Amino acid sequence: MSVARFWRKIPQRYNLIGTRCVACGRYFFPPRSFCPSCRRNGKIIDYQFKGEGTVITYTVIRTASDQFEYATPYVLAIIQLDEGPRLTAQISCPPEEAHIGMRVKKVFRRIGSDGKSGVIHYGTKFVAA
Amino acid sequence: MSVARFWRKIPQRYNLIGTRCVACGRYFFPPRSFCPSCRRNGKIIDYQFKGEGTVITYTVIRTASDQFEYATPYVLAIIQLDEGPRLTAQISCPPEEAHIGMRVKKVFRRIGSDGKSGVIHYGTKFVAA
Amino acid sequence: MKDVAVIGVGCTTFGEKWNHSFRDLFIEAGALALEDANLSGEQIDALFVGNMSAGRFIEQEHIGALIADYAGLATKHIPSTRVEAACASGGLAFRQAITAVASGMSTIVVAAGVEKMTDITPGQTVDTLASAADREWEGFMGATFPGLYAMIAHDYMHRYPLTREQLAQVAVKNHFNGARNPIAQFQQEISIETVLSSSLVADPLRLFDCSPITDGAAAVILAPLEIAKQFTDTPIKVLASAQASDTIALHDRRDISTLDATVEAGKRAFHQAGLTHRDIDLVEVHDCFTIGEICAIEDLGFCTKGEAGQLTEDGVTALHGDLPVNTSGGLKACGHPVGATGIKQIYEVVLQLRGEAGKRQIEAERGMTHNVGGTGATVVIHILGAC
Amino acid sequence: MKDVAVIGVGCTTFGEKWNHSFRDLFIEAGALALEDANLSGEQIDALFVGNMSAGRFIEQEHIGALIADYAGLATKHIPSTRVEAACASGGLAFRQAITAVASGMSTIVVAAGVEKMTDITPGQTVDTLASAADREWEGFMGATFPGLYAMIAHDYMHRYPLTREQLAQVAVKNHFNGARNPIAQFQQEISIETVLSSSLVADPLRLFDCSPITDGAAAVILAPLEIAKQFTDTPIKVLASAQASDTIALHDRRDISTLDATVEAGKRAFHQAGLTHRDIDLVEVHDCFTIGEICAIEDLGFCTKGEAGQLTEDGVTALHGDLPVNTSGGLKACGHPVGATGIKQIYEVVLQLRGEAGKRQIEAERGMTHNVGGTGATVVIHILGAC
Ligand SMILES: [Zn+2]
Ligand SMILES: [Zn+2]
Repeated sequence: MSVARFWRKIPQRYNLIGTRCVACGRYFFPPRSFCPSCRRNGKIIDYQFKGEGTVITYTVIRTASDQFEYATPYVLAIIQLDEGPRLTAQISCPPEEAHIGMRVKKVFRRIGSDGKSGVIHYGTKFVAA
Repeated sequence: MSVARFWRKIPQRYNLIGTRCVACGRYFFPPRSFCPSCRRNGKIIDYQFKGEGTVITYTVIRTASDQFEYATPYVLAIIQLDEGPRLTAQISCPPEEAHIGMRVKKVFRRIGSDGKSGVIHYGTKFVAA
Repeated sequence: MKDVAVIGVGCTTFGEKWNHSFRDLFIEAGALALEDANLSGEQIDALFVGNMSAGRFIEQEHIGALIADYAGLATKHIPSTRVEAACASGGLAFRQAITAVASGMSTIVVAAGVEKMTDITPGQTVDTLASAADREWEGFMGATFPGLYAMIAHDYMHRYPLTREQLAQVAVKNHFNGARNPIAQFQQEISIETVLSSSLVADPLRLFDCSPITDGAAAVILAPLEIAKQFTDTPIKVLASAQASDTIALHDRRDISTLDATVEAGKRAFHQAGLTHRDIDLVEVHDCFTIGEICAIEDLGFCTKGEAGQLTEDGVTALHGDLPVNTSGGLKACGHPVGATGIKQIYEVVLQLRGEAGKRQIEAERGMTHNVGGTGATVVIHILGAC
Repeated sequence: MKDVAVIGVGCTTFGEKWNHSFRDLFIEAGALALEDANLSGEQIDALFVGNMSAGRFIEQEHIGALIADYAGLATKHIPSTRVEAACASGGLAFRQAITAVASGMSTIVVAAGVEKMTDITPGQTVDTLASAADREWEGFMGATFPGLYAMIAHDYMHRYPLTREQLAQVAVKNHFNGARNPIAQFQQEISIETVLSSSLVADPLRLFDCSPITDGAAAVILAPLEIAKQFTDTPIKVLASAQASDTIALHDRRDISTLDATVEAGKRAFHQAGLTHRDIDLVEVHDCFTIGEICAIEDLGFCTKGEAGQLTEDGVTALHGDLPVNTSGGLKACGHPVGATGIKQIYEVVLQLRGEAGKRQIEAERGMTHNVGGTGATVVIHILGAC
């Protein structure tokens, strides 16, 4: 995975910064610059998520692409942030402890690495809250 | 450039082996398994080209992709083999000696290399005949 | 719009075809389809090609033109267009071909699908397949394609009655069918134990819950229904073509376990054809993973949410059940060369409707195909009927 | 078939847009087009996206669905289809959109083109662009994309009267036009000396003979002509849409210096529209390299083979000449985000026919676009007219 295009969203990835439409109150993560409900009448501002949420569903990845192979097995989940939006993230916990409904909070961690360039990617993971 | 799919045509690349439709007499290089003139009535057999031909047009490549950068500047040409078909190949000669109408013959040479894997590709180049 | 018919079909065998290049594959499928329709290439007006990722699998883009050229059609200068929607690329190529014929813009049109997946390493393949989902906000976080479907499975099993054995039965059934299909990648029947003892890929999905890595190509030929009988005694009529989209990322869906794009496209297809579920005699659904087939049966409306596991256990979806699903063996056993799958589904339904499906022949007058891109961001559905 | 009109257009500025992602680009272009057509997104029926190689440029496939999603259309589940034919991807997306509207399958359709090229290294970009030509039998031998066009130029200059200065004049003219186009990547006029003193890329082509690496997106909205006036006072009618293919490899062509696909598609387009060359007031041609514009003018039949150099020197193709070519600045000066280029050509012709082209406005009632994939393996031509 080439790195170039990922630095653009580093603040968002590192700090869980998304957006919010002040017209309708919806929260977006990953950040969106366009509110599908309000369209041209929407008004989008940045929003720092509190970083707590609940596991909607999860899996334990045992076969990964080259750049994540070093981390297997790892827990991957869809998490609903308390503000509403959902995202996909890893949970730092033993596979057997992961469960649907688990309360989690964000932490800053290494996400993966580019095998070819050796560059390490950082971002938000979650741990039990 | 990954290597996997290139070994399949190694005999063709190394030895200028193409095909010929015995129904209509047309020669093909790169090899084709299907004669567009005769279609289902065509009959395709392998054919080893004699390896001599004439330069139809050429250029001198001065900016190349990563795997050919080591070789710049190099002469690239479209060559018409004496049997009829045309192909794209490098000519091993000083850039100023290349010209349209130049008579050339095949030689076996290093073509390029895969920077990531370090694997070297061989194939047919041409020299002045 | 004109009525459209399929007048010829062709398909390579599916599998890890080390000795066949991308070019070999589509030439073989195309030649078979032409022969089936009793056509020379001369009459072809236009070509649509479904392919997911030749750019990454074989480092070649522009394969519409490449295919027209190697099929010997370069001197005719016919329009040739590649369409892509990940694993739904084949179904979309078929849909574009229908539109071209229905509009009167073209007359004899080929829709083909092709994927050559075994020229890169397994790790690179995992990576390339993940590009069907949201690369920046799923793949970047470590999501693999099986991992995303595994999260659907977990959500589903948490909310609905589906046993691990019922899920395995989907694979067992599809291998049973594949064992009766000469083009299938896997020709052997398996047991529930085979599935349950295979290695975990992404919990709860095991290796035998997943479709394999496959090379293959398929091609079908379309013409206006009014002239179809000139080419074949058994034209198959296109009764509906419907396509729908959804969010690229699974986490943004309204409901993790419901593919809304399937629900929408399904409704549109039934509406277009003026048919109900009872009128459909077989369905080829997109079982890239066993859970995919469970969701598809429900989201298409053949039963209510949560019932498909029991239906499968009861044999309703088996080869000679009330609603045969994936008589070809599906993606699971027949194989899944991503861009070719949507066309292979059409191929299977056409064979069944013509009565040419050999050992897996069922009685059928109307069949449906369901082709999914990514985790459901694109769905394309077709209904075909015997004339 | 229904008559089809363009009711709205939008385009980002073109350039090296480091701060804009792929997603940012198409959202901006789409929003501009919707605003131009006075539409909310609600009315959109279908989306066609032209893109060459997001799989390699940003490691993301399935961008039809991605775009529908990020444009806020996921809950409407509209069909969204990516089409690809290398540098002709945009033109093909426009053509699929026309077919969808003309057939009656859809009503309000968006055709968009987008490419984000600056997220990978220049060496990787050279490599990716070479995938538009024959990877196995051109790229493998060391052929770059400029190198292939350079071989066309050498062949041409060997057989026809074209001076190095006339070739340079193509770039000079297009930069003159680009300097009058607020979206152009290059906004400065250049001289023949600028071109002739720039570094050699592939003899005889120099840096200023080549179009640049560009990020950008463009979108246009189509509707049946019969309802177009509901959305705009200045609908622009589609008078012809023609597409042709040729061999993927340059060496296999009948004639190295003639793009037969241009010749064929051009004939078909004039025939469809019932027009002759005199009826065309401006042409946007595919000048990925200066020699490309020379060949295009001739292969489209605006003059006989060998005359385009003199025509260019004489100013016939200049902004206020008898046949203005590339008033936008062309790919050369306006920039060439490969998948977006075909849609940007439509954008330019629409602005000109509406009288909204600002400092580069000419008098025009009918315009043509000419979009080429690879070295001519795909060509798609459109003719548009004011109503
Ligand atoms: Zn809002
Ligand atoms: Zn022959």
